[in-house]
Amino acid sequence: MKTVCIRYFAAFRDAAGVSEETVNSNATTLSALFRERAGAHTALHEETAAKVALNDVLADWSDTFENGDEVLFFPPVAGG
Amino acid sequence: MKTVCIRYFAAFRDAAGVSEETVNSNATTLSALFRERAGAHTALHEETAAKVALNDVLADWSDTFENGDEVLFFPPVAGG
Amino acid sequence: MSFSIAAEPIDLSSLSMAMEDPACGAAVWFEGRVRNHNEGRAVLRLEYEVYTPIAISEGLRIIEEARQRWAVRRAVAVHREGLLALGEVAVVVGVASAHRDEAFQAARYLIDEAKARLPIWKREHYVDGEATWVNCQRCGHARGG
Amino acid sequence: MSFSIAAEPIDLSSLSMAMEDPACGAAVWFEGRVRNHNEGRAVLRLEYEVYTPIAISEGLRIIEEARQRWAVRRAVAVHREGLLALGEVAVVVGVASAHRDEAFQAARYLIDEAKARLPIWKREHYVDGEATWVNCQRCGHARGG
Repeated sequence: MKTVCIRYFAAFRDAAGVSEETVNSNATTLSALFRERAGAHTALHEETAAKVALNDVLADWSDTFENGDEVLFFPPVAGG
Repeated sequence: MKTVCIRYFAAFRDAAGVSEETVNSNATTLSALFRERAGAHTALHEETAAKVALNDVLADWSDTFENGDEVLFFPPVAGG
Repeated sequence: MSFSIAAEPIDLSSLSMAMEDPACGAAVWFEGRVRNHNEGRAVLRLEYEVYTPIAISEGLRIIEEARQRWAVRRAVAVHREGLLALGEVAVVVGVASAHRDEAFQAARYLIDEAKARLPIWKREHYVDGEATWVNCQRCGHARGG
Repeated sequence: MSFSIAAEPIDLSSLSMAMEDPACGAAVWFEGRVRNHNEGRAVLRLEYEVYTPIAISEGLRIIEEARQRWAVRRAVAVHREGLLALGEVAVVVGVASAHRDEAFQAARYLIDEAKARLPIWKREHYVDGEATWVNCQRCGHARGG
């Protein structure tokens, strides 16, 4: 069980209904952590172009995280 | 025999040694007129990218000209 | 070489001064402005949300990539955050180089990569009162405000 | 849509105002500046000779061609004539359109065609005192001045 601080941006913040939250998680990868949060916030869905950052550095969804990390969930950007 | 006013620009002016001159010519086309002037001004040479204008409109070297026309000889432009 | 996020209108003339370099024969500027329409809807204003720490680190990385690929001597980029009115400049990219080909290619690269990679989100406020995060297909529409 | 020849320094901010259009999301500017070197030689200043009547008629024709090919809403171009110091802006091209792809392509077209087609000649004055009309292969070099 790890404790992490999660921050949601833009449309993800609207969907989660919170801008940040501290959670305890059994997930090992960042993508598993996102799915866990999507289970808790029913309006939050996976997005293929979404990105994730760990402690202010862009990360891969398959990366693991440590107790005390800060995780940032970025919805797809506007692009064009 | 036609009388035309000829204007030389940039490097052509330096080569001809005059910026404009009025000449009598038996040439029919603008390219023949240029060759005639190149014969008179030994530093003046044909240039593949040179252009010619007749009465302030770009013309083809194969175009003919009339008595009283104003002919402009443009050396190649700087390009790039 | 600089990348910054601005809460206030972008001052093009001071950016322009940062681009002066007597070895440069070419400068290309791109300005992205708030347009009055998008996909058929009348836009009233735009709101940009920026996560600044990563926007800047990733923005500088994009500039560095452009320098590796083209002979770029100067590059600047500024992106606005917050609420913008119609016609306001939302993003500026400037590149200076000895010849124009590099400047055009690098400027295009900078804006394309910036739009695709930076954590900057755009919310359009429409004349009919709705507001939507642009390009978030499944996030649903946040209405009002 | 305008094309002009300027004897005085180009005022970018007034040009910029002419490009404002709320239907445009993109503007691309190209600035050609006097570079301190060319083909290995140190340049002191430049001189542009322009035959204005045809430069303007042909410049407007190039802008019209760009409008036919791309969805350009605004286009301006100004070229200097006379003596210019290092770093001075010799030519400016600006294009505004709804999206950036058209603006980049049209700006590139305008400057490429302008450089190839307009009756504008460039004479480089070098640090060593020589001066040469650029790109006139067989015209010989005019020395001095």
